[in-house]
Amino acid sequence: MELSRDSEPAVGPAAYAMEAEGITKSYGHLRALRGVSFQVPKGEFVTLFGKNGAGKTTFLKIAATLARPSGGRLRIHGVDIQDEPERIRRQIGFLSHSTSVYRDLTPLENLRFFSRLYGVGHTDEHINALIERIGLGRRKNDPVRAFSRGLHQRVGLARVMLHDPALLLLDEPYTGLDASAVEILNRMLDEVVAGGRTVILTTHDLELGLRASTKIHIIDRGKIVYSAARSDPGVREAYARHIRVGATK
Amino acid sequence: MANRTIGVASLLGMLTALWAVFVYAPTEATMGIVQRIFYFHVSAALMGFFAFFVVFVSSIAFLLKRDLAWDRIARCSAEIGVLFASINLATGILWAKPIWGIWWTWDARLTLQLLLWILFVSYIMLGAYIAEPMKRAALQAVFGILAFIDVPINFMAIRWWRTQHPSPVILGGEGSGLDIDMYIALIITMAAFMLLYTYLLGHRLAVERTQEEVEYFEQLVHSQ
Amino acid sequence: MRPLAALILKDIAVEMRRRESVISMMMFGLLVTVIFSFAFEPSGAERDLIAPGMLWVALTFAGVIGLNRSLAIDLDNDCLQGLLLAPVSRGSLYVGKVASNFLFMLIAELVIVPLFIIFNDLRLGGDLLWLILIVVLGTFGFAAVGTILSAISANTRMREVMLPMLQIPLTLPMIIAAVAATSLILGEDKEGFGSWMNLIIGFDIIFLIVSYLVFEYVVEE
Amino acid sequence: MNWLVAAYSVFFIGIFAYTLMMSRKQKDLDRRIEELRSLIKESDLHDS
Repeated sequence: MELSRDSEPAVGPAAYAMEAEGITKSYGHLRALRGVSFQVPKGEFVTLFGKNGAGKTTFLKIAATLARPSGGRLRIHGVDIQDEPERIRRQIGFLSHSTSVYRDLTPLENLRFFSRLYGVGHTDEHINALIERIGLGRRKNDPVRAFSRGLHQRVGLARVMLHDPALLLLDEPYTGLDASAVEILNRMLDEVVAGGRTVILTTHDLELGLRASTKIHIIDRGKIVYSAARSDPGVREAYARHIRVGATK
Repeated sequence: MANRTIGVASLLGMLTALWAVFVYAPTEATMGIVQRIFYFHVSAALMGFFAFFVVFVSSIAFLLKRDLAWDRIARCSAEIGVLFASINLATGILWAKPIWGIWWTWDARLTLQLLLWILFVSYIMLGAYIAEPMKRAALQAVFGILAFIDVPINFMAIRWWRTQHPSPVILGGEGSGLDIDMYIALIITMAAFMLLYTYLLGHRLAVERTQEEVEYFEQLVHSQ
Repeated sequence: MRPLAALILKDIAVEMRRRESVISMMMFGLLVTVIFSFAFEPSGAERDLIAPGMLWVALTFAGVIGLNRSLAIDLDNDCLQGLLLAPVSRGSLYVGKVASNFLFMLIAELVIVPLFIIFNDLRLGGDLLWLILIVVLGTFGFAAVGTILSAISANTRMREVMLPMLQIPLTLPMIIAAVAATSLILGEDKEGFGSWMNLIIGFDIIFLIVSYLVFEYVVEE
Repeated sequence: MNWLVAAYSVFFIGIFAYTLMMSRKQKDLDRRIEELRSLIKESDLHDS
């Protein structure tokens, strides 16, 4: 099931897909991010672990140019998000918990709309092929409103893959998925990584987070508190210390 | 305590204004002493305009600089602007009654001040219903800009509307030129109002800053 | 042009499925017209005096009803976030929304205005075209201002109340002009009609441009 | 004549009431800050 084309993703020369330096973000007096800094080399699969409210979603939204950081700098493929947001948006795909697809429209209509919006202008056959590939062939003409969480998420993922992004940002993609949906998502992710794309995935689930990742970071109360390669033995112990012990105060 | 000195200055200014209005300025021939409402009435209107202009400028400054200090100035100035506009409307009503025996005249200037009052009360109410400071500041700034741009259009619409349905005019029409002394009295009153505006703004900003400090400490205690 | 066309076609497709916006505007416009007919029972000369005001009050509130719905379809399931992710300027998102709102309002007015003329049996004679021009320009003003205000009020707690409270004061100058122009048409002398139309056109252009420039500050986080 | 008095009293009452309201609010807020400061100091002593 080849999701993304084998051509090298069209990106800038920079070595890193994403570089964050001292990113802070506060909503009123609530400081959601207190200085997050880490780099993600191209082609890497990074998992960002954190409890709910640790700042995972906020950080991903900033990286996806959806939210403006209160401080610090973030570059995607060497381009600062505040300089050329539109150019960056061509290169990233962001899937949050809500899939941002129109529930009154069918998968075909949704994908046709997003492909025109992104200006990639896929032909219907291309879109139909993508729909078949993500296993929605039978439900192609039903409004997404009637879909299960798993199917719903697949349409969301198809939306994100439409413009063949070089950097994929997935915010808690596994939440609410049944076993088969998790399995299909994992297959898609493996394919994306095989295609040379970079992935940043956030979750609070240890096993799913470790499955295909090459590097992991743990974020707690708006700061990176632990970083290591996936194979590093200290990962499970750090996870237990930061994630499972007590809720974020 | 710069604000204290401005406070004293505005007090002195107010006293000189009262002197200018009641002693220095001559009594207007046709309307008699009730015409002396004119000085405070007009000054209040002009200060209302000035306050809303400050809202317009600080709204733009906030959108460009993202600094909440501009948002604070815009919000406080809007509040004081509404205060001056309310005074202008009240004195307008109290002037129309003795002159034409009616409470409210759709005089072009009065109507414009009413529209301004409505616009900026909506501006203030908009702020009351948004929690997050940065979001509130951005949305209020946008509405502040749109509201101020509405003013010249309102001015034209009402003036033409007035020419279609003429009604008694507060200032006795364009024709009746003002006597020199009256002009001087008006200028003095305007200066006193400007001082008063600055004092009120400074004071209101101080209250706003303390309010934000309280919210900060409350959040701190809450998250203890 | 493609992203803009895509946005408008999407709004039309969703409206065809949900059928919320146009129908509610149509019904509301008719209800206001009927209420006025009962309330005033105008006849003869005084009708030409009251009719313009009645028409534009009906159109204003019908417009507000439609605009309250306009962003709801994008806020559902966080679709607005999907739009903000697209490599498209915030201004064009705004223009796309103005276009679809404008279109839906015109469709609703295709029913409201003729019925208004019939209920009040206004004799327009040759001036029907002028009336259509005023209605179209006025509706565009509502759409241009209403789209950005519905985006603003979508962020507040009292969304349904906030929109009319912001929209009506802001569009007052245009309502004054529209009512004045409409009453000129019903009357004999058309003197001053041109200046009222200029005011409406000026209003439309100014608010379209300014809203286009500041829309990004409304939708971003 | 009394219209004149009415107009000017409206002005002074308006300004005076607004200033009074502001300074009273300022006092309340200052008091609140003192309260909160002592609360924080207490809980700091408590923790350390």
